[in-house]
Amino acid sequence: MSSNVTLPVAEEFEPRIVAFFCNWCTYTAGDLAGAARLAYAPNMRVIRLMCSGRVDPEFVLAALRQGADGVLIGGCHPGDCHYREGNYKCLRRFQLLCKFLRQMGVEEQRVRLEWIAASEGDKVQKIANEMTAQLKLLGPLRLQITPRVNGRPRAAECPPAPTKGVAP
Amino acid sequence: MSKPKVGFYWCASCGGCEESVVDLAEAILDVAAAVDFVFFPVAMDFKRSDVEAMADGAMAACMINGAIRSSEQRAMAKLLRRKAQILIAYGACSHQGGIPGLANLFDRQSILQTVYRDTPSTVNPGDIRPEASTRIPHGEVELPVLDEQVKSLDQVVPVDYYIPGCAPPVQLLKDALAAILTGRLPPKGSVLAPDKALCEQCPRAPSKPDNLLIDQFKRPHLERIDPEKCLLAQGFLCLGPATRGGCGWACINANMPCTGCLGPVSRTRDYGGAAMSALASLVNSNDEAQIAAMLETIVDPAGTFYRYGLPASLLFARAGANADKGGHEP
Amino acid sequence: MSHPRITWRVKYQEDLDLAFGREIAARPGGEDLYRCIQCGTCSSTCPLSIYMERTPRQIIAMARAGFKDEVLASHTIWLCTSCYACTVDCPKQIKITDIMYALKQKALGEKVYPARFPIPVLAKEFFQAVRRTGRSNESRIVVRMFLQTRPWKLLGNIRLGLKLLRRGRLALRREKMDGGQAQLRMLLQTTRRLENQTPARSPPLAESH
Amino acid sequence: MKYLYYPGCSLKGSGRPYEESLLRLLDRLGVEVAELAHWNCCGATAYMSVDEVQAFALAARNLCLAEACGGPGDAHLIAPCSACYLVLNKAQVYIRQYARIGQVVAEALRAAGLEYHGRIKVRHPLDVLFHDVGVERIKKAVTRPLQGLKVACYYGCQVVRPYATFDNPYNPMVMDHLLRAAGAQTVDWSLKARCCGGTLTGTMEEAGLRLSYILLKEARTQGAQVVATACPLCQFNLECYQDRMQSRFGDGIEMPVAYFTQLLGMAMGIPAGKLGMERLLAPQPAIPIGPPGAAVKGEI
Amino acid sequence: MIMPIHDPVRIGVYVCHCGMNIASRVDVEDVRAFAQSLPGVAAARTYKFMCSDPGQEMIQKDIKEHGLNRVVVASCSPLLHEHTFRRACAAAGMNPFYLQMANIREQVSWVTPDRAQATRKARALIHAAVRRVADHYPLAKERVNVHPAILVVGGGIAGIQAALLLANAGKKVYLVEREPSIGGHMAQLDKTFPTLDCSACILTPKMSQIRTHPNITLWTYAEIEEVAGFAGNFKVKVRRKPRYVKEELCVGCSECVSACVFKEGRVSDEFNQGLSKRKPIYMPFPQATPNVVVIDPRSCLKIMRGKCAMKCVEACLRAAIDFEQREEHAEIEVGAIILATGYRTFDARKIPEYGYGRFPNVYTMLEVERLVNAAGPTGGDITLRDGARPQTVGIIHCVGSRDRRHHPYCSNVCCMASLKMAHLVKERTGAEVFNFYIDMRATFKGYEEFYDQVLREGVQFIRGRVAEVTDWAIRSAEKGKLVIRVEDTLVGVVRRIPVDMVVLATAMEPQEDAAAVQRKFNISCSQDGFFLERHPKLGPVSTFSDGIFLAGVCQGPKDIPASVAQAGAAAAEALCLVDKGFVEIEPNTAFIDEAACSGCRTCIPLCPFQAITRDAVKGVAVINQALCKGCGTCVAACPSGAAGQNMFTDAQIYDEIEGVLADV
Repeated sequence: MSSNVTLPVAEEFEPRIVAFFCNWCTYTAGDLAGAARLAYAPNMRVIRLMCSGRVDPEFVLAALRQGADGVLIGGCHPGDCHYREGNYKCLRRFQLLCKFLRQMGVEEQRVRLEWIAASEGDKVQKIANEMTAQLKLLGPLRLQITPRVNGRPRAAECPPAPTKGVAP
Repeated sequence: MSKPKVGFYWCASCGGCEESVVDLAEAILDVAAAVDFVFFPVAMDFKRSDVEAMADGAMAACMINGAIRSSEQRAMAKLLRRKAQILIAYGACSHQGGIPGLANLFDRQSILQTVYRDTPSTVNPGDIRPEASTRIPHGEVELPVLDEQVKSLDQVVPVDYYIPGCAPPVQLLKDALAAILTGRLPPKGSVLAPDKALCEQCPRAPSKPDNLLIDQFKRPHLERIDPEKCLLAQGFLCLGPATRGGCGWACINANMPCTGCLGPVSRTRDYGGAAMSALASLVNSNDEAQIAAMLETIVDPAGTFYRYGLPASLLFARAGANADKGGHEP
Repeated sequence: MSHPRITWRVKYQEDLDLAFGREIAARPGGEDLYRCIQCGTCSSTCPLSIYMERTPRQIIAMARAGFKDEVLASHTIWLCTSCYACTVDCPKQIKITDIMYALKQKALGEKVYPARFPIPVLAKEFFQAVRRTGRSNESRIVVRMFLQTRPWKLLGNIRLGLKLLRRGRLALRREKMDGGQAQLRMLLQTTRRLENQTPARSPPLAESH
Repeated sequence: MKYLYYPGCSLKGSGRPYEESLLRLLDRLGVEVAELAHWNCCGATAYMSVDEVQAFALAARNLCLAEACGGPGDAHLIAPCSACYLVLNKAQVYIRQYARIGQVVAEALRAAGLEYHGRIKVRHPLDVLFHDVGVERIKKAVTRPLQGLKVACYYGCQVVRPYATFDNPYNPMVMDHLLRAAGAQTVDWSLKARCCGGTLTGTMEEAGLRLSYILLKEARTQGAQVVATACPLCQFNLECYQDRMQSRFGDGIEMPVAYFTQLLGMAMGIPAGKLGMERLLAPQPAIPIGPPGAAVKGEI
Repeated sequence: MIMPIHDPVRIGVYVCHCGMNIASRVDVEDVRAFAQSLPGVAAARTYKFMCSDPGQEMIQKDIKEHGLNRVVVASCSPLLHEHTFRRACAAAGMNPFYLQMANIREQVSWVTPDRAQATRKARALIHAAVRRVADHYPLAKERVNVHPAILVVGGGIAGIQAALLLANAGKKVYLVEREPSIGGHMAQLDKTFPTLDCSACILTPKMSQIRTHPNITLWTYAEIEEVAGFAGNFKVKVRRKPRYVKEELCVGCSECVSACVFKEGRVSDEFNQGLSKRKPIYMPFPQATPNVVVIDPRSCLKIMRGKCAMKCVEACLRAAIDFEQREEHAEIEVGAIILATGYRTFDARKIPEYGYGRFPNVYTMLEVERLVNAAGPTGGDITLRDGARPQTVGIIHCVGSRDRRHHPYCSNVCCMASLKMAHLVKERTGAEVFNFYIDMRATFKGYEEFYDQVLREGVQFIRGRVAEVTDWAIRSAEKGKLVIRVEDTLVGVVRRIPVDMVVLATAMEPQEDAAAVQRKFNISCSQDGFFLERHPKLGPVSTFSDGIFLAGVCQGPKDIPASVAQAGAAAAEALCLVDKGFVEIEPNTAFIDEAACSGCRTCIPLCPFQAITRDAVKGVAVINQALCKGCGTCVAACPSGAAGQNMFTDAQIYDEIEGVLADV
């Protein structure tokens, strides 16, 4: 590499946030934020699940691996879960996952669990903005690169076969 | 017809994998009769130059145990990959990074600092560190360079099969050898072990209640362990539900919980993530503070859930300023 | 009898300064300015509104409509004694006392308060005294204020001053800190420097409900 | 518990009797206090009108100093002047709530070699006496009860709102309870927390004096024999301008105005001289003092 | 279950402009071109209104002509139009579960002001949907029969109206009310605005219809204990509190009340807002339905101390009094539930400036309603506590409403209620009446006309929120009066107005136990604590729990006409569900891949619906599809990837993660 390459002017770092929202409370709150035209940072991308209890820590890790700088999990307030206790199961896993993430040098602001009721459109706005601002301060998540060799990926890295309809 | 040529090499490992070959006992004679060892540094006096002299693909199969952490190991892995038709990652370190992989919680700098300066037993007044090359009166000598991180074999070269375990159970080795010799191998990329979790057929399975929730996590060295009852039901962190079976319940039979050396089943993306999800879900409380208090007793999640596979996990290593580059996987 | 003098009164939009309201709203405590529903609670709870030519409610309406000159020249903002009654009673939780502070600062900054008007002078004297010595010295500040605004009033206060002096409640010597002046100077200088760089006029991080 | 004491500028000047009586009172009750060394002006009201961030920086320095001598846990800082009490509390809230103020103040503190961790609890003497010392202990310490002296407890504004949480901002009662424990009778009146006019008494007499006048007049209407205050500025306004009110409003208000600490001290038999009673300008309250050793009777 | 598809994936992507809702912020043409470039996409189009008939026809045409086997619609929230597009796909012969929506309106155009950023985010969401839809597989909805009975909770005007409509339609209705009588707040009112009809006159006939209707089972003094099941098949446990009077025997003669050992009332009368006293045995109010007395266990000597002369038992000729009565539990099955649990009024003590509880002559509106009522404690005389007639009365609006310290919302009815009260007070007492308002809201039929009438009657209106009600008198005319201090904002001057009586128009607020009820019925609350409707415009009486509907103030402050209208709407919705006879269940259930399950049983205790059991023979977990509600908790917990969830498989979610993160 020659050393006199002109670098492009550094753009402001735009963090990428993957959000897992439960269908009944938080996703609805997101819709409400939209209906109320509450503008917020465009960095958060929402994946709808039926319940925060569906959030597998592997999803969070996969999102970070795939380039997310932050992950937000949104569920119903304690006691309000549409499925009675899914949000509590999520809370249990989240706490253990966080402990592990701290060991791995992932700052606590990057992975958050928030209870957002269907009526709290403003909370979606607030948290999206807040998290974006915090991640901008933190900068990109600097995960170490695992060089992927040309060969076949390990079985454990293959997309699980049985649920796949057809190879794209 | 000449016997198939076979190699066996070690990288960052403890030697346990070699022991597991010795554990074949008399069966090793059958192996010796069936194959021709052309490279086996722990047992036979072949040199690297002998391998370099071989034609590419000259070996029918080569097994490598141990993780990859140094320039020499990387070079040998690449060399053996070229020479072998089938490259097998043998043992947990080669398969997933193994216990040496836990070094990925630290950076190289701090590891060297600890070893060459900070440990109480170190006497190193000149703060001398290993150098890649050193001038001595007789000329220049070279040492392998330590990589920034520990990697599994397949993070360095393409791997055809994996024999899991720390060390691999004898039966898996026997089955693998038989498969190689008969040519009845599964699709490439397979782990040569059953694809169901250890709980299946576990001798203690009948004692596991259907509605098990956990009130307290216990640590095996601090408590008496009931030798009959499901270990998880006793509150010990047994990773059997998340771990690939095939070990013959060696630890369980020794009254110790599974620590996960055979790694995940094929449907899991991140072994520790899956194990944490299952175990944390079973915490018998909905109160934030109480959950936290219970999880307090899991003092080292990384060491508990990624004991044998941090490099193969989705996060690979501790994030931070010493990343090779600021970016993400391409 | 002469006819009553009639004048016409109209405000043209171009004579208003809409940025003024936004600027006040951007100051700490001003964030809810535009939430005002003109209910008048502030005016009626204010013990001094009866002296104001414009009630606090009107000041808020005028500030956000851009009546900058009228608002800054108004006595209202200087009559506020910071008793916080309006802030506590406002149904929209507008921090009216803080808005009054912001308007006072703005008026001082733009020097638009009436000449010889004692209240802003007192504020400034107080500010100067603390900058110099780290503490306020009541008697000196008051004397300086009267000298600048209404020197004749000073005479009337001499009797009170003497009474207090006799009872040991008037310190003639300059009240000083018992050490730490250099540190304080450093603190205030740095604050001023930082403020000049980027004014600390950002909305609050999180609102507590 | 040990407390730090932040006098503020007034208690060293016109508010001297407040300081004298407060310290004697706390001493009598066995409450240990130590004056904060090297303190500076709190940054109160007038300062806020010029530059509020500097005001917060001033307040923050005092908090830092207090934290530094308070040891590792939370420390309690007693601020008897209402303005100091408010500003020290407000600074804590604003530094936390407004990111930019917090940053500027933190950086300026760093430049001055200071750091604030938020471990200071700013307390008013009313709060400490009522919630920490307690009415029972005060009752026990009373040796010469005030024998039904009719007191109008005047709290003023900044000690009850908006940052105080120790009493009801609309109808505060803490001082009433304390003085009743000393045997006084307190009058129920609506202007307890109404503004005294603040510095307007000196700058805009018509408005400022009238506010003070209204208070005294209503206190008298309700039958009070003395007005008790908890703030040096309130006390000054209500006491020192009585002759001027007379000439302006043509209605003589002669009303003793004492610090509540002075009244409590009297009830505990502390000599008037030690409580700064002779420093008052207005007529001395004619306090019907009970015989030495009498206890307070009845419920408060 | 999973059925691999071997046809090559052919995806159609449809980007909606939504008029200007999306197109004004998202460069739809750019997004379309981007979608077209993605692997597997066979067609990509934009249209002004994709949900319109021509929009749907466009999709259907493409399915047929281009052989599409997957459809991505990028438009509004799936919660709004997923059904529409599924139906469209199904009509064209495609399995409707081959559809995926990308929410580029609520999640993008409505919340992202910057066009470039919005376009970028829309691309990412569409990319994720395209990646994901390739993993979809065909599914079918299951049908479950619906139980024909309906439960109405709450016997105020809304509950009464809904119950009567449904019963008249021939449905079996259970009406459960927790007070001893139905009637709710409306029974406490004297007149109703703007027509001034007598509240009791219009309500009582409806109450007696409830009592006599053959299709209605009325349980008063009863509460819902537990709700299980789902739309069409709810199982509800009801607890009936003992009233110590046999309902079927009592005829409401009240001889027992006269006979009670207490000669005078001793207990504050709830119905009269505490303005009068009642006895431990009492008739809640003259028109109470059922017309049955009740014994209050907290004041009855027999129940409290076990000792009493029991004159009531002697007096009852029908032997209806039964001190042995115990709590009863009933379990019912219903297909639909209507919640009409009403409201309570704001506690005016929380605004101490107004002196409620401190000054005796400060009243709440509901108290004065009882004073005005001929059946009330004063027989209809509006008097002060000392019995005198007020000469001046101040009515303060917005007490606890429009106040961020208490309730930020407008309570909707207080302006009109205050106007009505002003009229009644003026009419009955001739007093000077002042109304203190912030904004006058008289917006429905006949309301402005009523305002006009009250203005003409000479009621004084002062625009300004009262800061304080005080007894501090400055002028002699203020002595002994309550002085209202307010800025007359139209004049810009602070005024002090002495009055004899202050009436506080207190806010409507959610019932104290609204949050508990919300949890019991598994619905949501809005930020103000009232129950949340499914959609503010298009689903105003539905909730996010299918089969549960809302009527009346439990959903938000409203007046009687609006409550009655909403009750009608809720009844119609319930009727639609029950009459249809079946419900379709989303096929998002979880399943176990037996070949992968190790039988570790991690999933079993996690299921909130006990849908998972262990097959002891095979040694694997089994999920009962009828019980599974599709939360996916077991799937997330399964440590060996053996559990899966239809519509939300791991593969689909991973593809979505990769999709939203791919730099596009």
